[in-house]
Amino acid sequence: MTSEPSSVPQKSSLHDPVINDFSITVGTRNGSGSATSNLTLLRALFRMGIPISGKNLFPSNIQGQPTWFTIRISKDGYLARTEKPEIVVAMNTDCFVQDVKSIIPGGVLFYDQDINLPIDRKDIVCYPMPVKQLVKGMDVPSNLRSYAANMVYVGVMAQILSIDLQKIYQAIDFHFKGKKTAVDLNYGVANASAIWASENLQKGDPYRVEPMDKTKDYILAEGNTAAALGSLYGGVQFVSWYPITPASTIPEELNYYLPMLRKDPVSGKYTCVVVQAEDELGAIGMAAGAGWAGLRAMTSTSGPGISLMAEFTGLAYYTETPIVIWNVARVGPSTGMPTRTAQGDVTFTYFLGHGDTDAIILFPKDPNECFEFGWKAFDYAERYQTPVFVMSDLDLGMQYWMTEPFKYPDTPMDRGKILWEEDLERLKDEWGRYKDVDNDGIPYRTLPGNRHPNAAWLARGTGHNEYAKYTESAEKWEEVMDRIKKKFETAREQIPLPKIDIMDNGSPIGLICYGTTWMAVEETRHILRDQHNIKTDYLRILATPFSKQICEFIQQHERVYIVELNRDGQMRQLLTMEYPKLATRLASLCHADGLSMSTEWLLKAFLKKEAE
Amino acid sequence: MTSEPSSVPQKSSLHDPVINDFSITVGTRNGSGSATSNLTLLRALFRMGIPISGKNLFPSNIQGQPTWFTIRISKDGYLARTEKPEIVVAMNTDCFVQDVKSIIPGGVLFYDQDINLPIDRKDIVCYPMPVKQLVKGMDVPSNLRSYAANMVYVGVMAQILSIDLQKIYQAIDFHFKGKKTAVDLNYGVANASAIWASENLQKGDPYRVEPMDKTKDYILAEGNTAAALGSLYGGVQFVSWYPITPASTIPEELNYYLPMLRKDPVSGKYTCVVVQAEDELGAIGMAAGAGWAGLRAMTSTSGPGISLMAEFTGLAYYTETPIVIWNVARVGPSTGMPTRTAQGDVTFTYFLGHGDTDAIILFPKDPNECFEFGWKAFDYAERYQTPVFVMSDLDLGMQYWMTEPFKYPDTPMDRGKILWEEDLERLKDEWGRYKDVDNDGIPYRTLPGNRHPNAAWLARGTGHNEYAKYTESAEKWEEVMDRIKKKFETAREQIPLPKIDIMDNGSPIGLICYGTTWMAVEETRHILRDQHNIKTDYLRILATPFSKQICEFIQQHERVYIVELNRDGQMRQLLTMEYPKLATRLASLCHADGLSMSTEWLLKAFLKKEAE
Amino acid sequence: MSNEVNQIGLSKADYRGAVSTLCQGCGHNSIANQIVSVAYELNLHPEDIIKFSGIGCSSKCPTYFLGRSFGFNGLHGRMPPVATGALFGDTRLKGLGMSGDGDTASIGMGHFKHINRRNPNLVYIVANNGVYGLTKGQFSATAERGLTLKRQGVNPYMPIDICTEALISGASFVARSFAGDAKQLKSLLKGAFSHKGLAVLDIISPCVTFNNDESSVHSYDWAKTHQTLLHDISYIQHFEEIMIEDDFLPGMVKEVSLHDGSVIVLKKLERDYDPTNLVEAHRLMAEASDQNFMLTGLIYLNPEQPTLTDIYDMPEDTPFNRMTEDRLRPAAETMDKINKLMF
Amino acid sequence: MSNEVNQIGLSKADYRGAVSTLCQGCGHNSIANQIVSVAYELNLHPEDIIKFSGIGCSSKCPTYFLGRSFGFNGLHGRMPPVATGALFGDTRLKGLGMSGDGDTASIGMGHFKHINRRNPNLVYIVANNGVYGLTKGQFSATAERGLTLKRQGVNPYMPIDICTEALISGASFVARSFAGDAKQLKSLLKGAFSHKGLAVLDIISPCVTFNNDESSVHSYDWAKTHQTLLHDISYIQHFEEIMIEDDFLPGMVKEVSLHDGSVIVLKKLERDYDPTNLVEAHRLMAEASDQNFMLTGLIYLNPEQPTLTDIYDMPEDTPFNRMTEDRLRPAAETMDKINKLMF
Ligand SMILES: Cc1ncc(C[n+]2csc(CCOP(=O)(O)OP(=O)(O)O)c2C)c(N)n1
Ligand SMILES: Cc1ncc(C[n+]2csc(CCOP(=O)(O)OP(=O)(O)O)c2C)c(N)n1
Ligand code: SF4
Ligand code: SF4
Ligand SMILES: [Mg+2]
Ligand SMILES: [Mg+2]
Repeated sequence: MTSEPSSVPQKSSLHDPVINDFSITVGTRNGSGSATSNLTLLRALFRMGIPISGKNLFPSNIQGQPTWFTIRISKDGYLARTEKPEIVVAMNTDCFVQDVKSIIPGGVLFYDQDINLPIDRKDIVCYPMPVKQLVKGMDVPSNLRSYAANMVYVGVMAQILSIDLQKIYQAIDFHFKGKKTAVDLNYGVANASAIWASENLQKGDPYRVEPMDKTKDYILAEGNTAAALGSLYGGVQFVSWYPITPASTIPEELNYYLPMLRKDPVSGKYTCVVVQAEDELGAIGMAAGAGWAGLRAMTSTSGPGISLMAEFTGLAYYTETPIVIWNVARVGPSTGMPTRTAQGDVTFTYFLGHGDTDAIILFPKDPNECFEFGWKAFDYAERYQTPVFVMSDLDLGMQYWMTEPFKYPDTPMDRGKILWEEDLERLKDEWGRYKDVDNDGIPYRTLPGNRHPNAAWLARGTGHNEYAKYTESAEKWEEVMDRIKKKFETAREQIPLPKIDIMDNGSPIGLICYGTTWMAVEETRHILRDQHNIKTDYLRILATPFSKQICEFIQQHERVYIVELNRDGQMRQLLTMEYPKLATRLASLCHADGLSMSTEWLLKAFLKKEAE
Repeated sequence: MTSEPSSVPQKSSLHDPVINDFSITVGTRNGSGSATSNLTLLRALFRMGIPISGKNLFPSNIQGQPTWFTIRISKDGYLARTEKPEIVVAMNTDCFVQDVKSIIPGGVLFYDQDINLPIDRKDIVCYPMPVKQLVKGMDVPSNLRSYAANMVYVGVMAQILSIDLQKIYQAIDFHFKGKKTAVDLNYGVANASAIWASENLQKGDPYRVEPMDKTKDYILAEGNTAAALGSLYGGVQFVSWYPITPASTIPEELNYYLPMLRKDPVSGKYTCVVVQAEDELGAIGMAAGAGWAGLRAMTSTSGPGISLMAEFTGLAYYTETPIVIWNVARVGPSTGMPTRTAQGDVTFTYFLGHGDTDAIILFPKDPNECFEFGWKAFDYAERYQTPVFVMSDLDLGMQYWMTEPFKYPDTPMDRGKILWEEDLERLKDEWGRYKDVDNDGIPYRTLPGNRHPNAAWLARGTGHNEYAKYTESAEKWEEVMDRIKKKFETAREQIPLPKIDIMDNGSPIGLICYGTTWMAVEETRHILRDQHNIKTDYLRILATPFSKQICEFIQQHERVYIVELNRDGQMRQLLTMEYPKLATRLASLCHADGLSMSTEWLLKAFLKKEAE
Repeated sequence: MSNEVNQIGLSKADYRGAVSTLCQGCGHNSIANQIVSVAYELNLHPEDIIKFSGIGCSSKCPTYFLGRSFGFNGLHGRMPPVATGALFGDTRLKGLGMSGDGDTASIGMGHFKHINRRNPNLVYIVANNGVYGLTKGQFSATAERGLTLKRQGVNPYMPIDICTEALISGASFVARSFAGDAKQLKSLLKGAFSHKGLAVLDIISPCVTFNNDESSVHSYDWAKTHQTLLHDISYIQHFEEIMIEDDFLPGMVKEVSLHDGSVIVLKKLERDYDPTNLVEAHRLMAEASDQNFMLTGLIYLNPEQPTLTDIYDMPEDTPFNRMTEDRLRPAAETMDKINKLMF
Repeated sequence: MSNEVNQIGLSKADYRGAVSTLCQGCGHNSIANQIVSVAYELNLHPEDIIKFSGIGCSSKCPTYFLGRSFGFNGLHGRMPPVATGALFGDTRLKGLGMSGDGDTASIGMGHFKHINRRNPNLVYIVANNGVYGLTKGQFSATAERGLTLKRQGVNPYMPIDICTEALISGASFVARSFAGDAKQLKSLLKGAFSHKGLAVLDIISPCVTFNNDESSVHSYDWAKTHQTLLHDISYIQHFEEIMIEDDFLPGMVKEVSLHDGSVIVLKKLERDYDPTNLVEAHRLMAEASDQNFMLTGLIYLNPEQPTLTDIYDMPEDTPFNRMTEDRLRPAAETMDKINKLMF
């Protein structure tokens, strides 16, 4: 193929310009270093003040397999996944054909011209890029060539889509923390490529970007980083974990920020311990031990690990031991698709552990909430003396999100009901580990190291009375179990309440979602109003047990659709159980194929259900 | 205390005789050998043709702790637990006081007169027994004295309640498999005690038994024995297990009957392998391997083991591997009360494993059904290529039940869709492991050892297509998961259907139960009709996924009560999820305190709910 | 009960727990009693000990000793991780773990191996009876090959040796004793309590109820026919507990007469045996495993090995679980800086 | 591809699997290739082999070899139980298990220890790279103490030695090799395939992507400074795979030159070393663990040890999974007798 300015098909040239409202998919190989270039593009656009989202679709292996990075540019701030890209950058021979096919009619193709494959589309604009040549021209060290090659498309696109090269420089400079050689090398390639493009390519497509001011109140962050930081600000003292995609980066980021944030002013030592366990049973076991001993303890995992943590969750529930458990969900059942996203563990987590149980589960919607729930989860775990699950997912945990800046905790730590020596002295012999003195179901606990002669007690997963003594008494068993249930009634309205948005003066239709599907939901609602003039109200669930506000919202609507990323409509199942009287109003808009929810899918599914 | 004939309080002597309708509780220590005596009583009464049930309330330790054995004698054949005994046999000083307190007014106390504690009740009839003397008199070998002592109360009660000594002899003879010395020694003590009683005690109470002919069509068996036998008749080939109360006796009984039932006619070797694994993960892992390799494989456990089997259950679900898993439930959460009974693992098992799943669960009501489901479970597991759970509980598994004789399987083994060399030859290259050729969601499988070049495939818990090849394709993932769901739709009406009993010409009230609560339900229904003239209809669930007959039953009734032994009404939760349109009709009659459900409790609970 | 007190003014009663519900004559009871005596004699503050256990008859023991110490009776096989996490709560405290052979060598094997590598400050007792007591007598992984138990048949597998496992996993204190040998058990317990780090103590603790089969190394007949071998064995008659007199000294091979006149033979490590020599310990264990005999005594000791809390270099001025918000929550000023780092 | 065939008329292609998706230069790829060659050279019928694996880069390998063999790629750490159960399906078949150091020595430790005791007919390969490859480079339990990895910090724990673990758990075949040593690996693989029972093969298989830190025993610098010790080490340059010429013989200490002129030292067991001597094997391993070096070669072999299927004495006339109802379901007559036994 030649590097001639590409021929421009009629119809697309007739297009009005499309500004700040399209998406770009870059197809490369994992391990080839393209992550840097993609992130550079994302950051440059972000710095230009344009709302963006970036989603990396990567395989479950380490190197050499097809990987796609999709950047959505949306002047209106819609960040949901779009199904077909306007612009494709094809750097990987292996998926060149399918990449070319994926472009919308009138779309654009940037491609490495050394890929010697026919392009059988007349309805798109093609820009070949002489990648090798350009890199050679820059005499880059041989071992870095393939890496630097990715900067070529950054530069070429900058030129064709009018991305500010200054911002690209800033992005690269930030990425390499100012390391001059690296910055110069990468920016050099980008810049040279931009120049080459300006001299050799003729703009033939309608897409471009323009600066805006819509990102200045935001940051770019991954959910797992936010979770780690939130935990550190929450005063986490003990983290035990076992590696698993997509959860590993929570403890890894935690390790990274530890020196910065948790060096003890008094001793100069760290005030948080991070232990890599032998497996997930060990991980949650250590966290349970630490939580019982009075430390703010957490573990993080994904589906397979949650399965392995079932027995310990039951122990913690019944011994009333605080633990924070992050579940960064991937696609199950079983090993499933480790590098794809889903909300498939909701019912399983809700019922986790044999016997009757209850669960406090938090559902963050973005990195900002990951940070917030990151610290709040410890307050809840210690206040209610029970495991608290935070349900993130791969899309939230491992993708870069435009999100509000993290907000410093606005309430002091709530360590819950803990008695030390002087408290016991005051109480005389009143205290019993499992007594419900405040009639809120929450008992008082003492911690190892408490030297008062009445302080000691033996925690056990076997039947016990209000003094933690072993018993097989039928009455005691039921008494304790009912009292434990009361704790969760207490919690209902004290944990994050649902967020509700009523459109204009209300609608008979309600949409309920949780976690990351809000992106598709919010965009769909506006399309429904603007293009179908269907009004919808909207509630986002932030936690179980459910607040009565959720019940009221359902009561106020004839039809309520629960939007989720799983096959069986798991949250709908829980709402049905919780509100039998309202059950007939509930319907599912759900599916799970490993991808985050797209507005296209949701809109179609909604209209179909409404038609029924 | 003296061995004088006891004084007989007025009012009780005025009683009309109470025949074949009362219950006896024997209070002893575990490990003292009383089990033999209690079983002797139970069997003797059974041989007299009188309907009985026997429930052993034992502690979670091995020796020396209070144990109670309650025999209910019911001419009408009601076998549910009764809350207060008419007759108590007090052999254990430690719980003498509470045992005496537990007797109903006008009731009877037999006690070891060496227990030197006051009896502060004037409203019962007391029979002291000179246990030591009587045993001494028989010059029993010293090391067997405490053991033989238990036969004293057998003999004394036989005399006072007119239990046939012949039948007692038969029971002892059966118990010791005719070993003369043992039989003579034990019967000797019983007989001498009876003679002593006839000479020294004067009947002062209204209770006695009379022969009937109501047991000739029944046997006496424990559910775990029945499960083991059912599995052996089901052709089980591989059993892997890890010890846990109350499930251990399934594999242990299986080992016991193996030589009798599964010596291969051809090779003279056993056709079933029983492996004690290192833990429950290993146990189900081995079963999964064996089931995948084409063996009829099972494992058995209780709550804690089910928690540990979550991950493998998900693997088996998604790789479509047949396994039979017996859950002999005990009280959870956590270690809970290992020697108490409950139905607390229903929702957990239904949702077992992360990600979207489905579960075939069978609920046997008595040993006869344990046997039936014991063999049928393998047909279902292999037909639907999925894990099949059989939910028993401690009450069913470890207590002696009067139950119908085991019925030899009336259908040939269903090995499901398996292809061997010749089949593949016929199919040419048509075959794909996960293809839905029959449109029932059930694919065809090949087994290791199949030598056809097309036969081999690699089972994986990761995303795969219809040819079992690895894929991360969104479409393929959804396609496979939807097809799997179809299998369970197919299963709905092919697995055991609910049992329904409509009273007279129907009632607006329905009662739903499953497993062992039927005893209390059936008795309650008759009391309701006879004493409160409330008619009720009745449905017993035998399996999930639910048959449409369950839906119809609910539709036909205004109010439907689900009776179960757990705190949260777990089956009600599942029914609510399944039938949102009918949700408002459903209400729970449930609780869990470790004891099997009593008619007294159920009746009270029902009337209370009805009053609301 | 005598009203004697030790140097910190506590009487034995202050170290006791609830009344045992184990079988009479169970080896575990003597272990529990020895723990009480040792804690009393070492003048330990009960508040300075945290008890841990899994599930099993052996794991029930923490209820029967040190009633004034905190404790966590957790899950079957999972004592090590719970102890590992809990001991960070207040690093001044000493852990005392009580497990069984099923708990440690079967379901808990993985955790057991890995806690040896981590070396937390824990006395790890395995009350080793070769069976699953609480579930009524199935084989455990330490049951000798060929043992026959009712309803279980014959055990076809080689036993796992707890001490060898600990040794090759890098344990810093490895010892074996016998529940009936009060003197040795006491001294080893004292050593274990004084050791900084993980002290693995494999205590042969016969189950009088389920492991009394003739073919068992715990049985009389077996002893008789194998006297030439230097096995650490005992014959337990139901409800009889063996105690060995105090004149049984290191290096000795002693015939112990039981009530019924039966005899067992015990061997103790020589007094001049150097437990700090790792290669020698390895060699001894290899020889033992080859010649299929068991040694009692302190097999290996490395007082220098850094403990888990050394490795993590914790603040020491305040117990970790008493540390307050001012030291656990980063200052408000940092928030802005962090947000900037996000781009 | 050549169209040569072996004695049973199969070409190499018949032994290959799907194209590898592992990193270029990953040691696991050479193991996969050696398995193909060995199966071809031994004239094995692919139908006579069942593949097993857990989860990890190493555990992905069964997809890349023996495409005509059945296989089960199960759960992380759970390969042993799945293989144990599956091999009863047709006892004529040979198991070939592929696991990783994380899969076997961390989460799978308990199962690994216990499968050694059971001795099923399985070749158990541990592709040992000291890291968790598939989850991007965390420490595994075989990582050497002091190793530093990006984002992981320094590893404070002693490594687990797969061969020692297998040896003391009663494995009947224990060997170690190095992915780059084609000749030795091949011969040990052949030995393992021919062994009746469990053959544990610990293969050092460097992760070129995550375990290439200077401080690693897999690194050049480390080798240079420790040449005096007899370590089995190699330095892997990204995307370069090392192969060692065939003149590297038992007993030899060989310097292997890598493309960049760096040097590594390997030691093989003497040719006269007697692998059937258990005590000697124990001693050697003890010595090695003490002096902290690794040996390659066949460390222990006991051809006599009964396999799991020997122990269970299975019918042999028909594969168990082809046995039909007439042999699996008791006769109808028995029903009555059984009911009578119930009373
Ligand atoms: C997950 C789980 N599996 C099984 C059990 C049942 N169980 C209770 S104790 C025990 C074995 C105890 O044996 P060991 O540790 O040797 O203690 P011992 O009773 O012999 O002292 C088992 C298997 C359980 N409680 N939890
Ligand atoms: C239960 C469970 N926990 C964690 C994981 C995540 N995981 C996948 S591979 C792996 C480690 C693999 O390491 P190793 O066995 O050494 O194989 P390698 O990739 O190094 O070859 C882990 C922890 C998982 N799949 N399942
Ligand atoms: S069963 Fe055995 S181990 Fe358990 S208490 Fe009794 S003697 Fe001890
Ligand atoms: S990451 Fe390491 S182990 Fe995994 S394939 Fe790459 S080189 Fe091999
Ligand atoms: Mg034991
Ligand atoms: Mg590895």
